Amino acid sequence: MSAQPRMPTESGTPDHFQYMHPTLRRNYGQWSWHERPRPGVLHHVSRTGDQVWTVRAGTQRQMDVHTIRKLCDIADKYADGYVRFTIRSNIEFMVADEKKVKPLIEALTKEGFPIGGTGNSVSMISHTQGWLHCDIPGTDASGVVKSLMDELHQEFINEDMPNRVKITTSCCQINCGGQGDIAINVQHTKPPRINHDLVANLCERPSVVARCPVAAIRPAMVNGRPSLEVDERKCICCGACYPPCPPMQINDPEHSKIAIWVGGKNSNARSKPSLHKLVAAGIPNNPPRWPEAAAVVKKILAVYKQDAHAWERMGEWVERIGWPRFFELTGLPFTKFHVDNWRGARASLNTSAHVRF
Amino acid sequence: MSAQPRMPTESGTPDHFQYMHPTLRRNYGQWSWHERPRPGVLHHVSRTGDQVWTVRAGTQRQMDVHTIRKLCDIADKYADGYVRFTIRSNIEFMVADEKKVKPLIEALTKEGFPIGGTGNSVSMISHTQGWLHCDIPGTDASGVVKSLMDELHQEFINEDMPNRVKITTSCCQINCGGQGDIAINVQHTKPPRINHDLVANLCERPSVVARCPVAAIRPAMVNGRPSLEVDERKCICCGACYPPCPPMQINDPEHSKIAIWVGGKNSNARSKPSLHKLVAAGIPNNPPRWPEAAAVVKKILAVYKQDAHAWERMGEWVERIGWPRFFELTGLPFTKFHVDNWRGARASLNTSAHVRF
Amino acid sequence: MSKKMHATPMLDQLESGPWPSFITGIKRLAKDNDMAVDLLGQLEHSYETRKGYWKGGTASVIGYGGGVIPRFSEVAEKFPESKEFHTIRIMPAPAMHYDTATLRKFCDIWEKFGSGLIALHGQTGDVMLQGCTTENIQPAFDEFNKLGFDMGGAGPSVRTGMSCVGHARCEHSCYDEGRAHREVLNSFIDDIHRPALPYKFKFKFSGCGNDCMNSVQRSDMAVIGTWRDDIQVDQAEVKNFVKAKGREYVIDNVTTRCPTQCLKLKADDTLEIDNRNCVRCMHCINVMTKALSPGKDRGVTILAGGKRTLKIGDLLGTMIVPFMKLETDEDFGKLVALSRNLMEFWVENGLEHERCGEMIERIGLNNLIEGLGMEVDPNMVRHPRTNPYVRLDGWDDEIERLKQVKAG
Amino acid sequence: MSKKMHATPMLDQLESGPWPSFITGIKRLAKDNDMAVDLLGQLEHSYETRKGYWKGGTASVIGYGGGVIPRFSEVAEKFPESKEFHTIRIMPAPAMHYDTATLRKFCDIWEKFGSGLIALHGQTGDVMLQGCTTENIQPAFDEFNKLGFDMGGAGPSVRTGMSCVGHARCEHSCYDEGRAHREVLNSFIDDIHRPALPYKFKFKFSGCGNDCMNSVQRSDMAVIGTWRDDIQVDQAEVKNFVKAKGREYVIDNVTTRCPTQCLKLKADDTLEIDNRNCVRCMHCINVMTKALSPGKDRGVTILAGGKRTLKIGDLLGTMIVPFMKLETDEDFGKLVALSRNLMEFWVENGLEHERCGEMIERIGLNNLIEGLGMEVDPNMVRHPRTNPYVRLDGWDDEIERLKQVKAG
Ligand code: SRM
Ligand code: SRM
Ligand code: SRM
Ligand code: SRM
Ligand code: SF4
Ligand code: SF4
Ligand code: SF4
Ligand code: SF4
Ligand code: SF4
Ligand code: SF4
Ligand code: SF4
Ligand code: SF4
Repeated sequence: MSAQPRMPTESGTPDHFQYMHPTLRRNYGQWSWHERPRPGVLHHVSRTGDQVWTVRAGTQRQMDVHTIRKLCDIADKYADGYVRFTIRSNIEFMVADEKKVKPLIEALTKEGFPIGGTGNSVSMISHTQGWLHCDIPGTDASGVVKSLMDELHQEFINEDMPNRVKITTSCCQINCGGQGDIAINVQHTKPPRINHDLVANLCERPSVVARCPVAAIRPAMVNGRPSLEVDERKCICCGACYPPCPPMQINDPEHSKIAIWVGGKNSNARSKPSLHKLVAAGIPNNPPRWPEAAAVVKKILAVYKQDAHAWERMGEWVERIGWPRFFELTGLPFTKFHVDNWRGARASLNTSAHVRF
Repeated sequence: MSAQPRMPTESGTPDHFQYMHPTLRRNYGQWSWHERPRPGVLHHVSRTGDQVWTVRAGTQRQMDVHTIRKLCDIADKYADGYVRFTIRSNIEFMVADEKKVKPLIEALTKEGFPIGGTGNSVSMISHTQGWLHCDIPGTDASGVVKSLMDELHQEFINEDMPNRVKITTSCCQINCGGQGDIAINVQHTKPPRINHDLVANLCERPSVVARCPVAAIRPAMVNGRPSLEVDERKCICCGACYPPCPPMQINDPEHSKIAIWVGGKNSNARSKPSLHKLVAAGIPNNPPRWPEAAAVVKKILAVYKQDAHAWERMGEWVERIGWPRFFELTGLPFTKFHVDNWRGARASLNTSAHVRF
Repeated sequence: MSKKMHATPMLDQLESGPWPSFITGIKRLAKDNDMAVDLLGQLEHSYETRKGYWKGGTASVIGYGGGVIPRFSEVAEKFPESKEFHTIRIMPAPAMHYDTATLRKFCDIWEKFGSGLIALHGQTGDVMLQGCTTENIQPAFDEFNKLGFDMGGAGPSVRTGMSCVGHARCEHSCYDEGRAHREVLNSFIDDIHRPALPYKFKFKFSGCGNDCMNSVQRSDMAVIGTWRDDIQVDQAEVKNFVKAKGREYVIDNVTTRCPTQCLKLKADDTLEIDNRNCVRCMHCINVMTKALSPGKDRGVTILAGGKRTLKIGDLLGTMIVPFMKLETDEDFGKLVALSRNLMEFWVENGLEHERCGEMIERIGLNNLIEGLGMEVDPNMVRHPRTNPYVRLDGWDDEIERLKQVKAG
Repeated sequence: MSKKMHATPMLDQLESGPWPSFITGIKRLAKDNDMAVDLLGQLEHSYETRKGYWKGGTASVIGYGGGVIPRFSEVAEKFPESKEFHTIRIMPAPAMHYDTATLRKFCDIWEKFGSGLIALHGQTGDVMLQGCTTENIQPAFDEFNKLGFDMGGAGPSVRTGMSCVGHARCEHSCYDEGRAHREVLNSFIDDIHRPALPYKFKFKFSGCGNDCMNSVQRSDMAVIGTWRDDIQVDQAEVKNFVKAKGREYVIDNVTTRCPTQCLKLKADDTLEIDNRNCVRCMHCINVMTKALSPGKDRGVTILAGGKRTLKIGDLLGTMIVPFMKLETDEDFGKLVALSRNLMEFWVENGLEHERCGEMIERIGLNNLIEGLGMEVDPNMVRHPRTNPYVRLDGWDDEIERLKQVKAG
């Protein structure tokens, strides 16, 4: 223990040039065009004449140091000692010499890193924390992602989809996973049970009351001690009260289920960005492999793959064929729960005589 | 005065067949196709082989009995004694013999009834009450319609627009005129002045309080008598308090202005029905001819006529070219007032990087 | 009668120009009607001061609660003859057909009892007999009533209905609008005449998606014709059309304008239609009136909740029935039953002065559909919900129930 | 260290299958790290009981208030070695470039002070060093800090930023994302490290409308590359593309997919672009990477207010700056100033626990724009308001002011 505590160097976001592959650094802002010679490989050409091949491989994201070192070994041996990671936790190796591509791919494949995730593939699922680390999860994250990526392996290493498919997961209704072509999210179906013994100690009551989107929580005295009570008819089981007040136990091994959403899109390509829409719910939260959720995802992907036009993202495809057809083709039931009744729901209703049979 | 009052015969909506032109009656539900031989004339052909020509003429809607009798005379002489009225107060004469069309048109023209309003014309403006009869108008209706139709006469008798143009007017913010390709509506710009002396007698105070969309009205005692007060910072000058409580004087010779709206559409043809959007405001309410409002309308029509594709309704055209271009082409200024901040405004914002320069 | 005309320099300016002038008309009346004289005087006064001078009040006929719009002048001391200037609303026949004999009778009655000013028609479709003294309301109405016409709606009541010319003269018409109009409206006669609803309720009937009655936005219940099977195509006429207009015209104006891109002009100048993806928008049929027409398996789509601005902003109606047949007596019976159910649900659940559409906004469409004992359908939405703010504990039971419903 | 492994029959099932297994990885760590042994035990327990067993608390490093996510086990009696299992968030370089030397140092430090488990990267872009005792947080961080890395954001603070690979390897890139990322984020260092905002605030930087950083929905301020002039077209490459793929392919995949229909494939296999109507969506450029590229007059579009669900539903960011140049030092200075203004406005006007987007929803976009001292632009809306619920008494003054602004 040093007598004088070390004060941090507030260096902020570090300079990227120091860690950048030299070919990228040299051609920063100079790239001219690219193509994909095969799934998992990008070929970029610079206006300077330089070229670079990128090999993209899947990882488990939650990596042990041995795995990272293995990736470093490969980078050192086959790829000039530089890598980068994508927003979806894929790793990318850049090489300036086309001949290095094949051995690099072989080395990665040998070590069990799938090559793919580019172009019209299903890329790595956006990954959150779940039971491994978060304090509020209704399910796991790493296990769900691993299970699904096992199932979607072929779709990762091939580019057979109409367009890129971005899948997200979220292990509670807070949804750190973001919007997705397909989103696999926890959905609670029962109001929180309140552990009244703990409220007084653990809970900042006014802020919980304020957090509830439907004003279903009010302060109450229970067994002579300050606690909370929930109007169960109002409660929409969103779980927002749980993070600020852990005694509001929303997670339930049985009643925290999984819901699946379709058509989220962040890019501005063609259509404007759009939010994903509920398509299926009531799916059991079934570790270690979540087969029921996987089945729904695969069904949706299969129909999309078969029916969509080239370049149509999932949501654009559904817009074209219409939601009635989506439910018909996927065999998913359409229920009253699909009809929005939250604020602004009006904008989601069919205020026209446009109808499909 | 009869001793026994006559009780009404509650006959409801009468049978239409008794008043229907015989050719229409005979071919009810049998029509096969139609065409427009010239502006103001429709030619319908039935599957039975029957044919009918319809001549459409404009009226002032608010008709004196002499005008109606004149129209009846023409119908009797040239059109088998039957007429019908359209939803836009145009009158239609049906003849089963093509040869009758020309003399009919001549007779109508001679009497000053413009022939047109069909196809891609600007049809009669939807007409409301205004100062002629309503208890809450900020402007007139008949005079506004007359003035504008004088200006748009050529557009009524010709079919030179990209698609049908439906114009509406409304003489207060209640808007009996409905949605329109172009809507010319009163817009109040100052909170109601309260005539406190009258409130106690004329006003059902709780219902006025309830009527305000922004809860700006509260009961108050003024000069020792029950009255109301308005939070002027909250008030959006909608005028909703005025009909239930005439002492809430919203109409103002100076500050009740005119606003112009664009892109309302009721039909389901191509695009879904849509609401009209604010494009211009602050236009003086200027009887007897409202030249400032007419100028804006004509400017918009001119740009639409020149720039839109065939079959594009006003709103569809703007959607295609984008609102930035609309404001540019019309020269109308875009202001903070155009940006929606009412409930559900979110759906009207540009939540994308789509941008036009 | 020959009261002296007021000076009306502003109104006089409305006598020029090519459009028929209501001022000229009223002046014509004023020749032998003092009420018209003072009406012009008051109107000129409004033009000068930019203010209205009518106030409401009460007036009606024996037996009915509504249908008359009472107007009393606030400037009666200046314009005494038009101090009472009420409007009587009369329901015309569907699609506003008339023989001249009837119209002439209207004129005669109104010349006798009223100002002689008749609006054909109000925006809700009424014949508006404008300008009646309180005293003359009853005798005037009696005459119209004897002629076979009844009072229209006003106040918190079912309002006069409107239907398009449709079956009578339009090839697009997908159902008998006149019949639907009469059967529905005439089943609410009591609610038309005796205002006792939370607020007004309007029905409009359009024979196809062109919606010439503006029903989507201007009625609480909109009945719009449509079809379930394929668009009828006369390929010979398609070829004629292509020959007359050229392929480019057809591509630019028909195929590329289809909102769901389900039309294809083939190399041999015939048209291929992906009917499963057609949303029955009417556009292609509108352009090629001779070659295309709605399918044969026709019926209606029903929307609920259209209205104008007050108090939450304009509402377009929202689909509550994607399709129902409307051919047999039984079908029409079902339409009437549905309209009664909707009305009852609204009467029970609507707040005071809350239109049907505002209620839907407040309670959620799903609750309306459930309350009507109907099933939701994906056609009712643009897209499913985008938020997780929904109680899903009933999910399994609901899926089970839907299975049973489907099974039989 | 060699604590006995717990039986993990459920987790074991996650070792099969083609995707790299995190369980296999943690098992590897468990060979000489007892924390990993108990971590697996607790996780298996979660899998069996379908519940999580971590709770929050406090933990940080000297000088900073945030950046560590503290986790204490609720089942520490069973799994004592992982009773403290905190995460340290470290900000990587823009676009997550590494040389292997640095990564290896990460591994060494983390093997020494932590569990050996590193997430590359969190959804907000942090390196997440997962599994640290309270005691080891400080020494571990010190090592990373000395290596040139700083703590990321957590709590009500500015969060770690994200920028796409962009300039470094992407031909679509319209500005220097890395520079923008660093200049903006590094101007908020205090707000990153000492949580004192109403709630979290995220910046994301995407080089073009493809938005590979999901900035529209996942950041409070999104900076997205775009251009103002015409798309650059290499017509020779267009012809090559058409030759290679065929005209039909180009029509089906390029021209008909343009959202504003402003592309035309001409008879001579060249492309005509109505640039005034192009909305910079990127689609055509995405398909024809060699023939088309963004214009030369480049800059950024800025959106504000994206976020996820709580508590009013997901919000997409909304455009607040249609275009600004981002080339010179001055330009970058303006970007930083804008981000500071936005932040200040939000700090002043946002309620507690209210994200920027929720504030915009509450106060109205026009008030934000005015508050920022900027001018509204029709590009900021899909369409102007559809309701008359607006106070217009300021209209004339505003028009006058706008005229003056325009005049200079
Ligand atoms: C590496 C990465 C950026 C980074 O800095 O990390 C990246 C890189 C590229 N993206 Fe991306 N995108 C990356 C995440 C995204 C995301 C965000 C995400 O994955 O969560 C999106 C938005 C997704 C959404 O809309 O929800 C995204 C939407 C696009 C699009 C638009 C696709 C569309 O049609 O909607 C393009 C254009 C295209 O497909 O040609 C694109 C194109 C590209 C190109 C072709 C750009 C280029 O010329 O180099 C890059 C190669 C892509 C490939 O896989 O074939 N990238 N791209 C990210 C790789 C993620 C991964 O490992 O899977
Ligand atoms: C007579 C009338 C119905 C009635 O029962 O009164 C009528 C009659 C016809 N309408 Fe209509 N429409 C009539 C009001 C409307 C309205 C409502 C209105 O005017 O307020 C609309 C909805 C307007 C809107 O969207 O806001 C309307 C939207 C259409 C459309 C769709 C246009 C579009 O592209 O959006 C068509 C289709 C077309 O243009 O071929 C249509 C087509 C027709 C056709 C061609 C139908 C037919 O085959 O006979 C009729 C002759 C029209 C002509 O003028 O060329 N009619 N039509 C109404 C005449 C009004 C007038 O005097 O101007
Ligand atoms: C006469 C008429 C205008 C015309 O000259 O054609 C009219 C006139 C009045 N309307 Fe209307 N409305 C008329 C059609 C409409 C329409 C159009 C329609 O029915 O298709 C609408 C829009 C559709 C709708 O129902 O929303 C309409 C929306 C309103 C509203 C707003 C309702 C709302 O929920 O937003 C009010 C205010 C109210 O009801 O409190 C209103 C109220 C009124 C009152 C009763 C004003 C009042 O509170 O005293 C007006 C009486 C004027 C008078 O002195 O006669 N009027 N009103 C129309 C009825 C004539 C008829 O029976 O044929
Ligand atoms: C670690 C991470 C998931 C992951 O495994 O990648 C994560 C984990 C948590 N998020 Fe998140 N969020 C993470 C990215 C996101 C994102 C994605 C993004 O930043 O692009 C979002 C959606 C975008 C957004 O900001 O809205 C996100 C939306 C939330 C929210 C909802 C915020 C909202 O306004 O709706 C919360 C709840 C809150 O802040 O109260 C939240 C709260 C949390 C907390 C702090 C839960 C809590 O209140 O205790 C989680 C801590 C988990 C843990 O034990 O480490 N997290 N969270 C991500 C951060 C890692 C990193 O720093 O790189
Ligand atoms: S989604 Fe919920 S459970 Fe999962 S990491 Fe985010 S906050 Fe934690
Ligand atoms: S779960 Fe959501 S709705 Fe229910 S009490 Fe908690 S915060 Fe309120
Ligand atoms: S718009 Fe207003 S003023 Fe005009 S008729 Fe309707 S209620 Fe009366
Ligand atoms: S004008 Fe409208 S906002 Fe103002 S007090 Fe009256 S009802 Fe309320
Ligand atoms: S709504 Fe349809 S059926 Fe009725 S008149 Fe119009 S076009 Fe014809
Ligand atoms: S009716 Fe409309 S949707 Fe159907 S094919 Fe014709 S244009 Fe397309
Ligand atoms: S956002 Fe645009 S510039 Fe950045 S990596 Fe993606 S495609 Fe390239
Ligand atoms: S960038 Fe998008 S909007 Fe612009 S021309 Fe290309 S496809 Fe069309």
